[in-house]
Amino acid sequence: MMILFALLGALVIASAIGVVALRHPIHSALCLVLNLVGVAALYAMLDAHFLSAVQIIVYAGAIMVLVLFVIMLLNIKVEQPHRRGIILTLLATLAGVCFLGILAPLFYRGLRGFTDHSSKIEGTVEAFGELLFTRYLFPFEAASVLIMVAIVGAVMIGKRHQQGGSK
Amino acid sequence: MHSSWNLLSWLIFTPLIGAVLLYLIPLFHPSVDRHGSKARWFSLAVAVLTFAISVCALASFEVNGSMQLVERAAWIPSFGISYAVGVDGISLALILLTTVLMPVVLLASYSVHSKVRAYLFHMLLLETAMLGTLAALDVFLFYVFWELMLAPMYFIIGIWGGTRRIYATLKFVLYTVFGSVLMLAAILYVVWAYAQQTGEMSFLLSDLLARTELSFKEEVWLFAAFALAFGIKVPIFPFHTWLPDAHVEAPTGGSVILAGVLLKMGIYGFIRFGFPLFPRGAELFIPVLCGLAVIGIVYGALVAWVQTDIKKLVAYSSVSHLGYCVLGLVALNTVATTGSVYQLLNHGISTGALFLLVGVLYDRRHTRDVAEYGGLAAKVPVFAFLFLVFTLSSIALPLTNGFIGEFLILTGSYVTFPFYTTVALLGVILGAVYMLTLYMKTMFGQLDQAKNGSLTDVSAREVATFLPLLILVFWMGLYPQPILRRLEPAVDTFLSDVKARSQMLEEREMGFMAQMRPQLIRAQEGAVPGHGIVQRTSLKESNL
Amino acid sequence: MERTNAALALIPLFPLVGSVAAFLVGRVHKRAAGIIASLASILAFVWTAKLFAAMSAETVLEDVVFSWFGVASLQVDFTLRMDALGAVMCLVVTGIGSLIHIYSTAYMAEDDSVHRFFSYLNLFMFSMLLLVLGGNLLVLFVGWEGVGLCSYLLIGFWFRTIDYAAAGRKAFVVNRIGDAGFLLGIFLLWMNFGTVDFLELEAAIAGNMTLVGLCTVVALCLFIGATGKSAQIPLFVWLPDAMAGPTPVSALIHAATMVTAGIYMMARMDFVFALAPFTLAIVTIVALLTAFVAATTALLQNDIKKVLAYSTVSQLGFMFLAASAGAYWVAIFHVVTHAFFKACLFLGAGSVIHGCHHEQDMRHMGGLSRYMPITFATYLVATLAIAGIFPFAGYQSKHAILGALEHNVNPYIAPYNSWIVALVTFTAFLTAFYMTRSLAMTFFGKYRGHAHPHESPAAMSGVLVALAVLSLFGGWFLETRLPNFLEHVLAVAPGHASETIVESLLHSWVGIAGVVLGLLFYTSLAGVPGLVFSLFKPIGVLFQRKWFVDELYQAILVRPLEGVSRGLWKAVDQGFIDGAVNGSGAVIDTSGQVLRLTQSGQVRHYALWMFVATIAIVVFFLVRS
Amino acid sequence: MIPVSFYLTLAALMFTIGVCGVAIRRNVIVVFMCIELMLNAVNLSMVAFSRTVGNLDGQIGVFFVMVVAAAEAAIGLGIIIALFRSTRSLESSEASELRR
Repeated sequence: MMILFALLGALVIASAIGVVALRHPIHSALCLVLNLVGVAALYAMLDAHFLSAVQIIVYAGAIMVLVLFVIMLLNIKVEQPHRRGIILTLLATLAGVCFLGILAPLFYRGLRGFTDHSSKIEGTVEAFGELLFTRYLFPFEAASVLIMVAIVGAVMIGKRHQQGGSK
Repeated sequence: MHSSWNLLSWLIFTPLIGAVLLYLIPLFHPSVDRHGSKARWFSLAVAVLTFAISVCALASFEVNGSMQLVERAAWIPSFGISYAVGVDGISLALILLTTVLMPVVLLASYSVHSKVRAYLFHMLLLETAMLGTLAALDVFLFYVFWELMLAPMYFIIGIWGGTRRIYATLKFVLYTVFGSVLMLAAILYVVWAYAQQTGEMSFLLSDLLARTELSFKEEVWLFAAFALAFGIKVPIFPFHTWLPDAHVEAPTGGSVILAGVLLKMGIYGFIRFGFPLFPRGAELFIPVLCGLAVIGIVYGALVAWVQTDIKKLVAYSSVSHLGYCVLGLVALNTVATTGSVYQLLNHGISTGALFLLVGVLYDRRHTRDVAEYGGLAAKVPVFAFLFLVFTLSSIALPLTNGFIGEFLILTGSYVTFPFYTTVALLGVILGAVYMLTLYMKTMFGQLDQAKNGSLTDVSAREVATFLPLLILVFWMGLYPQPILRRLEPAVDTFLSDVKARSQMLEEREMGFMAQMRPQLIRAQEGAVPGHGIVQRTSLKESNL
Repeated sequence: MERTNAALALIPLFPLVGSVAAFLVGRVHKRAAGIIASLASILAFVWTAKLFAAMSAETVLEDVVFSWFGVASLQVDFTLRMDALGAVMCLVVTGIGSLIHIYSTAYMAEDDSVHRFFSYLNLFMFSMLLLVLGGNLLVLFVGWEGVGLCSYLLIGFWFRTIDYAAAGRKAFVVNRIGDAGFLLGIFLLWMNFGTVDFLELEAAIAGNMTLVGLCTVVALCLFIGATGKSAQIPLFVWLPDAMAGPTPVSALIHAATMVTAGIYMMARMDFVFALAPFTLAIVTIVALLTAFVAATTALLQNDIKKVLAYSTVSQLGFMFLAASAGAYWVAIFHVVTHAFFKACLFLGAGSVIHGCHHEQDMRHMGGLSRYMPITFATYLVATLAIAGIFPFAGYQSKHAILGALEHNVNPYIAPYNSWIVALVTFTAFLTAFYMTRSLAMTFFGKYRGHAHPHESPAAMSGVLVALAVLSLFGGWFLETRLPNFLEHVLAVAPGHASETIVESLLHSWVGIAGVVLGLLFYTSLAGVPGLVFSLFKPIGVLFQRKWFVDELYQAILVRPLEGVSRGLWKAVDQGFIDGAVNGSGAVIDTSGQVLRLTQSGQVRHYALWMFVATIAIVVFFLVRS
Repeated sequence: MIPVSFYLTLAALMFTIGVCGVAIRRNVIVVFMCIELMLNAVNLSMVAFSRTVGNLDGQIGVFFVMVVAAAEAAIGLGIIIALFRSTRSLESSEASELRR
């Protein structure tokens, strides 16, 4: 188990760094796909089977395809390094390290008291569905409205621009 | 008339309804109403209707010093905020001034050519705000209307103003907001104190007056905050510099409303809120206010004398005239304070009319430079006559309205402040200097500017705008009694309220201290020597 | 005293209605304006005369027109009241006023805006009548300011010349300075007695010796008002400039009626002045100085109207001298006789100006007695009257003034009575001299102008004759009747013994000397004046340039004040206050500009800042816990 | 059994990398992808917590985050395309209209 986790963790971190570090957006995107798949596997390890599947289908499948499609559509070039970018990189890295440094004692102190109920829950479709359509019915419906609005919005953005472009 | 008719609410909100209708009725859309003439007639009708309602209010008003036509409804009950309106003689007089000036201003709006509908909308909105401010009996409601006055004026100056309108409008708004934010803080403090002492919240003025106990020190600070807000609005001497800029840049109608009504709100605020809420704080500031008022009178007059821009001159003359009002107010006796309120009406009429006259000239020649005019009396005699009448009203010639106000103020305040009043008499002299200099330079002499040769005299519509003001000038100068009769009881109530609350606070504070720490009384008396004496003497004199 | 109700309001009402009617009708029918205005004035005169005929010396007619305004204890009714004093003034105002109206119909016939002229003139009558009929200080003040306004309007009647308009403004402003003092007096009286009604004030004050201190101050304030309206030092500067107005205006307003308002007011408030010997002493000195300075200035003026103007100032000084000596009836007597002969002189001057086609400089006149005999004759009579020669009207009044001054009992003044009388006598001599000079320069010798002088129309010469008759017999007629009539209102000193004609002629030696000397200097010994002038050049220039008073005021008052105003505006208003306002704005703006540098407009920078801030917040809470 | 803090540490690392990416990268699409990284990090921690607490609420939360992420993707990519059409570039530094 631990070995699997270590492998997956390494994959996730490495691909995440890849997303940030690689110059070409296509490469970044591919790294992100790897990362998402890794996370999906971690979900599975945490008994969240349904989420794991959704992660693969929706994220790695649908969203990333969309991203890749856009990248190719726009034919984006490699990002040129920028002089002020180096300072910014250092600054951001520094901030990140600080952040982790602060989180570390928190994890250490705060999470010792947690008891693990790992065996009690199963993230199956059945359990998930029951919760979604009972307790979380309203947020669920609201989410569907949100998605609809998003679709309409996306269409509007595209459409309006076509008009503007034709002028 | 019964108060269940909600007369005051109708009065306040009729202009607002009119303003909204301007946008709702498609007839007034610019595509249909190309020159905005329908919108103009409509809003004029609304203003006249408002005037009619205010006349109804006058008719149902009984001559005594109490609040009448009172309406009250809970607004935000959880904070004790209510919608409470009512009028006494003072606010009724100012309301009538507002409703009289508004049709005049709308008639004069023909000089506005762009975005007519929006202009009229802002004017009507402004009227609602002004009427609301004058009728509000709830401090929160007052504050809301007080700030609401700012927004339409901001747009009126900022959109239809002159070349430096952005600077002027920013200056106007920032100055005013600076003061009123402090006032808001003071209001909240008072309500907080009230809540501490009574265990419930209320913004109702009568509650605050009856039951809020404040220490002397608190009163001083709170009055200072109120005084700053009102003093900027008046404007009292060092806070006046927004006025010339705002007046110069504002369109004619804006100037008239600004001078005619908005400037009155400062004095009104002092009378309705500042003095009654914090009588002892006010007492401490009276010498300061009085000194500043006298400085303002002389200073405004002197500076007005050397102006070359007609509007600026009239604006500085406002500073001088409002100085008289402050002087009369702080004299705190019936004669002077009644005169002060009366002078507010006079100033609204005569200065408003002067701005209208400048507007008439500006419409024709597009300049306000005195040097561009001269010898106009030969070319435009009717205009010259009107200008003369309002000039005389402005310099308080007997049998015009200005005299009654100025005489009452000076007579009354002479009793309280002989020295200051004597200095203020300089303003009487200087007033004649600058106004007659202006009149001479524009109306008399040779008609030497070629462009003035084609000037046309006032049109029938313009005469119609001046006619009500002209009648008022003479009526209020010849037979002021109907107005004074209604003002006096209200002023008496104001004075006795101030006196009573001052005594109440004094006793409570002393009583409280005597209970808690007897030795403190001596320390307190030692710390503020003279304070008690000043109060006792000046209150005695206020019996006049 | 018996108080009777009477329709007094009608008296001022006629000219008020006339004013409006003359303006409206006159716009269409030029000639009608004059007729309407004259009619209104005559009607007022007739109505006054009718009331006057029915009243005795003790009657007080009263008319409370309406209650004007009132707050708390300040209740003011629009009260008109006519007692003996008021009646005399009223008769003078309406009588002389009517004559001048009639004169004006001819004099102003060619003017374009004659309707405006007559409207103003009637408005003046209205105000003046309010002034003399006012039953309390405020109604008087209404008239007081009203006549000031009309004076302003009429001086600037020919407003196309900016100098004339400026003269009007000067008159109004200088009057306002006096009015401020007057107002102060009213405040003091109201504050102490709670009323502004003359009768009530008199009842409260008269003879109350505890009020001396207050009365001294009040009287001083009132006198400041009087110096403005009646052109005394230091406020006399406006009157000579006021000659810019049409000549009938100068005759009516600036000689016969308005300028005597100060005297009238003093007489009306005699109960206050009676308790203020110190103030009266000041009045004496001021009046004496004014009489002398104005007389010396009149010596060397070349404008015929300027001579008369300074002469008026000087004569007003005489009146104040009489009043300050407590001889109010004498002051009023001189007011009346002065109204006769000075109106005659001004109208005569107007006739000359009219005849010489608007020439006012006496150096371009001369020998006019041949061209305009009636004008000459009336001018001669009036000159003899003002010179104080028996039996002309000026003799009796001047003689009475000197008598009053000799017997002045004012403790501050009494020791110097003889000096004062001497100076007044000398001034009277100067008066006779300069008036004879103007007479000689205008009517004697050869004509030096280029126009074709002609006698004036009948309306003008008729009025001149009427006034000349009054100047001839007025003094003699009133000498005993006036004190008898006024004795219930004003303190009247026991009448002096009547004198024989010879004595009277001997007493007019001053005037005779002046006239003779003037005639000699300006007819046969024509070189002498120039010689004298060159001998005493500095003094001569001083006199000629009007003692440099205008220049002085300009230099020490007007210019510095204007400079200060400009300084206040630029330095305090725009510099200091707006500097502070805009400065605080600029501080905020600058700090905004500095802080703006942190706003790159780039999302990733903002994201980084957000991240850093998050860390900071977390650290904050960690450190706190 | 793997302790929950391991997952959390992993999530924190991922999140930090995402933040740094947002700050460092100028390409809007990459920035967008970094945001997805951050979302995933949070999701991961929520799933881990869900197991610790012993009920499914955390997972439901993750589900909704995914829904929102999908919506965000649709809109975000639409905006990116619109941006590209107006500026012909995907540099985030080009889109600094707010500053003016």
